[in-house]
Amino acid sequence: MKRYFRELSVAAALALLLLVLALVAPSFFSPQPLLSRLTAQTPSLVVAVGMALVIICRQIDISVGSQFGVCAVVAGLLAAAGLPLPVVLFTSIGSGMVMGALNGWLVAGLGLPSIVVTLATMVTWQEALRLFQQGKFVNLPPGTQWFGLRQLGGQTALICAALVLLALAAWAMKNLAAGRFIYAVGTDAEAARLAGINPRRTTLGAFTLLGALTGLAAVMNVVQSPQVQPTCGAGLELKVIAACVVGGVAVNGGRGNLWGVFAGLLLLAMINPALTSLHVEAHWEKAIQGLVILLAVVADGLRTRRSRR
Amino acid sequence: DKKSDSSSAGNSSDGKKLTIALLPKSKGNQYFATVEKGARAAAAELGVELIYDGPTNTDPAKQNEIVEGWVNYGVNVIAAACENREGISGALKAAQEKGIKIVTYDSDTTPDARSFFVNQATAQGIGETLMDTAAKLCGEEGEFAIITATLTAANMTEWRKNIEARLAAKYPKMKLVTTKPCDDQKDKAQAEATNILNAYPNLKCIMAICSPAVPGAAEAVKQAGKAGVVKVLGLGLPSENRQYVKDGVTQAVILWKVEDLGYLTIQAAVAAAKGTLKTGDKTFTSGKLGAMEIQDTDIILGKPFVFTKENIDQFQF
Amino acid sequence: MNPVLQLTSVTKSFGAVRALKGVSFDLRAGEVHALLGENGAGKSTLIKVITGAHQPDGGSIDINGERVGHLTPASAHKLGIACIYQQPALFPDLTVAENIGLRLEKTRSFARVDWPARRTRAAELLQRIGAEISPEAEVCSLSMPEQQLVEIACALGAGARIVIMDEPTASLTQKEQQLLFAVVRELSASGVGVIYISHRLEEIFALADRVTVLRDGESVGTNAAGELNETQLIQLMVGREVSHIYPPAEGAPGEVVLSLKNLGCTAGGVRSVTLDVRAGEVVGLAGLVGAGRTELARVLFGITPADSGEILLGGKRVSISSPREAIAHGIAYVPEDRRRHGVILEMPVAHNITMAVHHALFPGGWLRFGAETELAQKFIRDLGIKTYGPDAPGSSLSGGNQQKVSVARWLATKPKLLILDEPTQGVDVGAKSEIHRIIRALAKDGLAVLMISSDLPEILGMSDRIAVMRSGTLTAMLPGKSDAHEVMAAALGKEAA
Amino acid sequence: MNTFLKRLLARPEAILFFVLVAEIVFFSVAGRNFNTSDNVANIVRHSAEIGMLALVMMPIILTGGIDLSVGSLLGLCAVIFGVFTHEWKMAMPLAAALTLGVGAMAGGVNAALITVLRLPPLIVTLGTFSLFRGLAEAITKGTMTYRDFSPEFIALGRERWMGLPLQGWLFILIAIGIAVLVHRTTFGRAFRAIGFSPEGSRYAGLPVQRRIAFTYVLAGIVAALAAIVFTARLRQARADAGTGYELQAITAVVLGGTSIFGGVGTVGGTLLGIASVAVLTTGLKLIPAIALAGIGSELGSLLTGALLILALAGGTLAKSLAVRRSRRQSHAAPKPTITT
Ligand SMILES: Nc1ncnc2c1ncn2[C@@H]1O[C@H](COP(=O)(O)OP(=O)(O)OP(=O)(O)O)[C@@H](O)[C@H]1O
Ligand SMILES: Nc1ncnc2c1ncn2[C@@H]1O[C@H](COP(=O)(O)OP(=O)(O)OP(=O)(O)O)[C@@H](O)[C@H]1O
Ligand SMILES: [Mg+2]
Ligand SMILES: [Mg+2]
Repeated sequence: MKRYFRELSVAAALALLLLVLALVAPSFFSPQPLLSRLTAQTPSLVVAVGMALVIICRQIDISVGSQFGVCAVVAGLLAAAGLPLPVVLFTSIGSGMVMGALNGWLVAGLGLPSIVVTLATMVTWQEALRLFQQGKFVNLPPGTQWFGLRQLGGQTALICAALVLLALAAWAMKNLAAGRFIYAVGTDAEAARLAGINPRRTTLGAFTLLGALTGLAAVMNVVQSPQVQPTCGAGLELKVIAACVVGGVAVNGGRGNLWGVFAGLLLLAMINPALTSLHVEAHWEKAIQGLVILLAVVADGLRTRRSRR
Repeated sequence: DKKSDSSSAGNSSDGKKLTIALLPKSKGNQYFATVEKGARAAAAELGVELIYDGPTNTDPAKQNEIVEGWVNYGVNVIAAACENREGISGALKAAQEKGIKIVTYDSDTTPDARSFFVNQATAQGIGETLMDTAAKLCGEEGEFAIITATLTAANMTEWRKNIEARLAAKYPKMKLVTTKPCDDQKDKAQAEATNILNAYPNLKCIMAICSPAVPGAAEAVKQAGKAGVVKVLGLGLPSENRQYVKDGVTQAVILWKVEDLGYLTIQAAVAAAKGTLKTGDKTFTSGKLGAMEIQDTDIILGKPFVFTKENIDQFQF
Repeated sequence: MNPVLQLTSVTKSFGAVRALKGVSFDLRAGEVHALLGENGAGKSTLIKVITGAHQPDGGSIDINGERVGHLTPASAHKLGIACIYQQPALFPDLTVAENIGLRLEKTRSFARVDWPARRTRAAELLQRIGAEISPEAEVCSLSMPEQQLVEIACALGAGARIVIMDEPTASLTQKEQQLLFAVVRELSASGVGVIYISHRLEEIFALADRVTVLRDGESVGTNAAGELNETQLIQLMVGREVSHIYPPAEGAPGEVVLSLKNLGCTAGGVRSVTLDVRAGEVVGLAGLVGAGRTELARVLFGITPADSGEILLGGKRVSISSPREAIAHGIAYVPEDRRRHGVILEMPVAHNITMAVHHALFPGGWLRFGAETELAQKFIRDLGIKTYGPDAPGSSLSGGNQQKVSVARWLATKPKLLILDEPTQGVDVGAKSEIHRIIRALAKDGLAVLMISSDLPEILGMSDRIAVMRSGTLTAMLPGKSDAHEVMAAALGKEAA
Repeated sequence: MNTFLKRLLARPEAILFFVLVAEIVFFSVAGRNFNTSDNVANIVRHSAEIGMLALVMMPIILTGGIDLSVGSLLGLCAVIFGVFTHEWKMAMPLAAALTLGVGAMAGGVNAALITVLRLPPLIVTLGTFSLFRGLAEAITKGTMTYRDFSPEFIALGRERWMGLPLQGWLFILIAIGIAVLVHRTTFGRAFRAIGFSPEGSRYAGLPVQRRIAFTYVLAGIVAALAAIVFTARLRQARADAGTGYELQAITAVVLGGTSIFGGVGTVGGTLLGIASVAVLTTGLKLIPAIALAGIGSELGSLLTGALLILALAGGTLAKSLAVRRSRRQSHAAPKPTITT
C-alpha cells in the first residue's frame, strides 16, 4: 500500500473523474465513443510501456514522436505499395528498432546523456521526414484499415493487443531477470556492473525495445484510418513521458510500475473528453490539464512530506 | 503611403536575376508545399531566383526572424503568408524601407506594410462561404461545432469571427455549441470530433477550418456510424478528403486552387518589382492564368471553390 | 600447495596517480590472507583489479592456475570470486532479498525470477550471519551497518572459492564482528580463500593466517601472521614507528555545554535520552548496531528534529530543526555515511572542506579563492590528507582520506560541540592516532565532544565518560576507564557480571 | 604555457569555441552579408529571449532540476503585460514591474511545489507548462491579441545603442549577473553541491531548499523580462508567445556543457551554446545555395542536432584520449606529492 501510493492516488483521481462523468454526463459511457476513444489511446499505451522501461533504466527518450512519424510513414508507404500487412508490420518494427538501437548505442556505447542524444535524434528524424514527405498524407488501400476487419473487430483487436502487451510487459518486469536488470541498472549502474550485470547491454536493450514498440504502435495507429499524416507523432513524447511520471515512474530511475503508467495515461487521456462532455470551453483545457497533473502528484507529495524523516 | 513603384526596377535592368523570397506560414505542410510547386513553376517561367523558407511549425516570431534575415541577405521581393497580421507588419515595413517590395498572399498583413495582397479569398469570403454551406447542409437550423488548428492561430481567429458574424446575422436557428483546437493533427481532430459527437447528441454538422481536421472529423463521424446524419465540411485539400467525399461522409470541402495561388503570387511579385504592376492598376495579366481583377490593392485569384462528390475527381492536389 | 589466486606485477594508474606499482600477491585455498596498508596504499584498487571492476594496466592474474585475460565483474563472478566492497555496492531502491538475489544468481536475461526462493535464501543467509533484517525491506531504509551486513550475506551466499572483504567491520560493533568472524572461519574451513582488509589490527591477529602489507602501491612483503607483533606491523605499513597510545585527558571538564532532558524523536526511534556533555570532555557513545546512536546525533543536528524533551545548549533551551540552526548554535556533526553525507565526491577537496563555513569565510557571499585554498591547505597539512592538491576531486581520494576531509570540514567551523559518528572508520593507524590527537587537543581547548563509535577500544581509550545506548535510550553511563565487558553488557542489556 | 593550453583544450567548452569560430569563418566566406552589423543585430535580437531563458535555466540544471515551464510562462507574462497596459491602462513602467512580479510569483509556484512538497521538478514544471499556457489562453480566450503599444516601448525591440540592439545589452547584463552568481558567490557553490548531492549538501548545512527555490523564482522573473522584450519585438502580446522556447533553451544549456544531472557547467559554456546555435541557424540561411534549395530551416535544425552529438561525443572522445595519453606519460611522471 505504502509503496504503491502514487499509483493508487492516480488511479483514485481517474476514478473520481469517471465518477463525476457518470453523474453529470452519463452518455460519456455509451459504448461506441468509449471504444473509439480507447482504441485511439492504444498506440500511446504501447509507446508508454517502452518509455517506462527506458525511464526506469534512468534514461529518457524524447525522440519517440519523431520515430513514430517515420515508422508510420514507412508503414503507410509500404501498405500503399500493396505489400501484405505482416511485411508492413515487421518493417515498421524493424525501423523503430534501428532508430531505438541508434539512440541506445549513442547513450550506452558512447556514454552520452540520453536527453541530449534523443533531442538530437528527435530533430534529425523530424526534419528528415519533413524534407522527404513535405507534409503529404499517405493514402492507404481500402483493405488496410482495421486489418481488413470490420470496425468493431479491428478496435477490439487493437485494444486486446495493447492490453495483452501491457500485462505481459508488467509480468516480465517483475518476473524476468531482464526486467529486474532494468530496475537494477536504473537504481545504480555501477553497483549493477559490480554485480555482474552489463549496464550497457541493458540500456541498449531498453532503447531498442522502445524503438520496436514505437514501430508497432505506429502500425496500430496507421490501421485506424485510411490515411497517414506524416506529423502524426508530434507531441507523443510529451504525452507518454507525462503518463509515465504521473503514473509513478521515478525520473531518476529504479522505480515504477507499468500499471501505474496505464492509470497515468488513462487519466491524462480522459481529461479532454471529460471536459468536452462537461461542456467546458476549450480555452480552459490546457490550464485544467496542468492542474490535474499537479493535483495527481500533490497527494503523493503531501504524504511523503508528512512521513519524511 | 506607398513608395514609388519603380524604385527596384533597376535590379532587373542591370541584368542581375531578381531574387524572390516566399514565406509560408509553416513548412512541411501539404498546402504550402503545393503553393511552393506553383511558385517554382512561375519562377522558372520568369527566370527569377526563388527562396522558400519558413518556420517548421507555426511560429509567428520565427516568421519575423526569417523576414529580417532576408532583408539582410538582400532579396528583391518578399512574398509572405502572414501567420500574424500585426506581428509581422513591423518587420515587413522595415523591409520596405530598405527598398524591398512586399507582396502578401494567403493571409494578409496590415495594408501599409505591403504593396499587394494576392487574395485567394478574404477572411470574410471564407467565413461566409463556410457558414452558408453549413447552413444549407443543415437546413438552416440546429447545432454545429468548429474544429480549428489552435485557438491562437491568427487567420483562423479571423475566420471564426466572420463565421460567428454571419451566423448572428443570417441564421438565428443555428447554434455554435463549441470550438475545439486540434493542433493541426488529424488524430487529435478525430478524437475531438468523437468527443463532440458524444457530448452533443443533437449535433447537425462539424465545420473543420484547418486542413488536417477535415479527414479527422470525417473519420470520427464514420466510426460513430453517423455518416450523412452529421454533416462534415471544411477547408481542406481534395487529395486528403476524396474518399470521404465519395463515401458521403464529408459533404463539402472548400478551397481555392492552391497551386495557382503560388503561381500568381510569384507573377505579381516579379511584376511589382519590375514596375509593370503598379498601384491603381485594375487588372493584372499573369502568365498562364490570364487577366486577374484587382480590387484596390487586392489581386483576386477567384472565389473559394466548393469540392463535392461530383467534381472532386477533377482535382489532383 | 597451489595458490587459488596469483597476481604478478600488477600495475594500475588513475591519471597521474599510480595506485599500484607492480604488486605481486597470492592467495591459498583455505587461508585468511590479510591485506594491510595505510589509507591510499592501494588495497581497494588491488581487490577491484581482482574482481574485474578495474582493468589493470599491466601484470597478470592467474586464478586456479589459469591465466585470465580480460576480467569483468561478471566473469570474475563466474570464476568464483565474491567481494564485499568498501563502499556497499547495493541497489537502494530494491529490497534486500532482491539485492542478494541479483548478486548471487547467475541467470540468463530471459530466465524467470523465482521470488519465493529468493526470499527464503535471503532470509536464511541473513539469519546465518545473525542480522535482524527483513528480506522485504528496501535497502535505502537500512542504516549503514545494516547495509554492510547485507553485503556480508551476499559474499557468504555466493558459494565462491575466493571471498574478498574490504573493511567489512568499519561500522560494525563487537556483536556483529563476532558473527562475521564465525563466518570467515567457516569459509576458510571449507577451503575458501579469504582476503581480508581492515584497519583494526586486533582483527588481523584474531583471524589472519598470512599478512601482506602494501605501501604506496607496492608490496613490502608477505608474512605469516604469527611472526609479527603489532609494532612490527605498523612499522611495515607506515615505514616508521607510530605509538598507538590514546592521548590522555588533560585538565578538568568545564561547564555543561549540551544537556539533553528526556529527548525523543519517534520518527528516528530515539526515546527519552538524558545526557550532559561538558566543555573539554569527550563523551563516548557506545551501543550495538541499531541502538539509535546515529539517530540521536541526527536529532541533535536537526536532520530529524526532536518531538519531545528538551535540548539545552550552554544552559539555554533551544530547538533545532535544521542543520543550519545546529551549525548556528555551534554544533558540528561528522556523519557516519561518508559517501552520502560526509563528502561530496565530485567536488574538490577544498570546496568540501569550506562547505560548512561559507558565512565566515566568504563574507557577503563572495567567494575568496585565496582564503579558501589557504584554509584547505592548512587542513591537508594538519590532518595529513593524501591528495595531489586542494583541487583534487573527493572521489580521487582513498576512503580514509575522504574521512579526514569530512572531519576537516567540521573542524573548520570551530564548533562548541562536536559530534563524531564513527570518526575513524576506515582510517589507518597513523591517521587514526592523528585524529585522536586532534580530538584531544580540541577538547583541551574547551570543545565538548560526543563521539559515537563502534570500535570498542577507541571508545575505551578516548572517552572521559561512556554513555551506552540500547533501543533508543541511554542504559548506562560509565566512567572513562571502564572495562570492555561492562560496556558490552550494558549494550546487550545484561547486568554487568 | 603548454600545460595551460592543454588544460584549456581539455575543457568541454573548448570544442564549442572552435566550432563557433569555424562557423563564423565559414559563413563569412560562404554566406551573403554575414559580416554586417545588421546581421549581428539580427542574431542578437532573434536569440535574446531564448538566450535569457537559457541563462536562467542553467542554474536550475546545475542544481539537478529542470524547468519546462519557462516558455509557457513567457506567454503568460506577455498576456498579463498586455492586460495591464491595455485593459487596466497602466503606465508602461508600472505594468512592466508588475509583470516581473507575476513572473516571480509563477516561479514561486514551481519553487513551492518542488521544495515544500518535494515533487520532482520534471513533473511539476510539466504541470505548470500546461497550466501557464492554459491560463494565458483562458485570459485571452485564445483569440485576443494586445497590440498598438507605445512607440517608446516598441523601441526596446528595435533600437540599437552603440550598434547593439537594446535587448542585447539587457542580455549582457543578465549574463554578467548569472556568471557572477554562479562562479563568484556561495550561491553558485551551493547550486553545484546540491546538483551533485542534495543530501550531502543538507548535512553540510547548506540551505538546500532555499537555494533551489531561488533558481526557480529567478527563472520566473527573467522569463517575465523576456516576455516584455518579446512583446516589444513583435509589437503584440498573444497567448502563443514563446511556444517551444523551453526546449531551445535547454538545448543551448546542454550544448554548452552543463550536465543534465547537475553539478557541472559554466555560464561561458552556456553563452557559447546559445551563440553557436544562433550563428548556425542564421548563417545557413545566408548561403545562397541553401536558400535557393528552400531547406534553410530544416537544415538548421538538423545541424543543431548534429552539433549536439558532436560537441558531447567530441568531449568524451577527447577526454578518453587525454586519459590514454597521460597514462602513457605517467610512467615517467613524478610521484604525486605525499604529505604525512
Ligand atoms: N577512481 C580513482 N581515480 C583517481 N584516483 C584514485 C581512484 N581510486 C583510487 N585512487 C587513488 O589510488 C590510490 C589507492 O587508493 P585505494 O582506494 O586503493 O586505497 P586503499 O588502500 O583502499 O585506502 P583506504 O584504506 O583508505 O581504503 C589513492 O591514492 C587514491 O587516491
Ligand atoms: N536512513 C534510514 N532510514 C530508515 N531507517 C533507518 C535509517 N538509518 C537507521 N535506521 C533505523 O533506525 C534505527 C537506529 O539506527 P542507527 O543507525 O541510529 O543505529 P546506531 O545506534 O547509530 O548504530 P550504528 O551507528 O551502529 O548504525 C535502526 O533500527 C535502523 O534500522
Ligand atoms: Mg580502500
Ligand atoms: Mg550509527
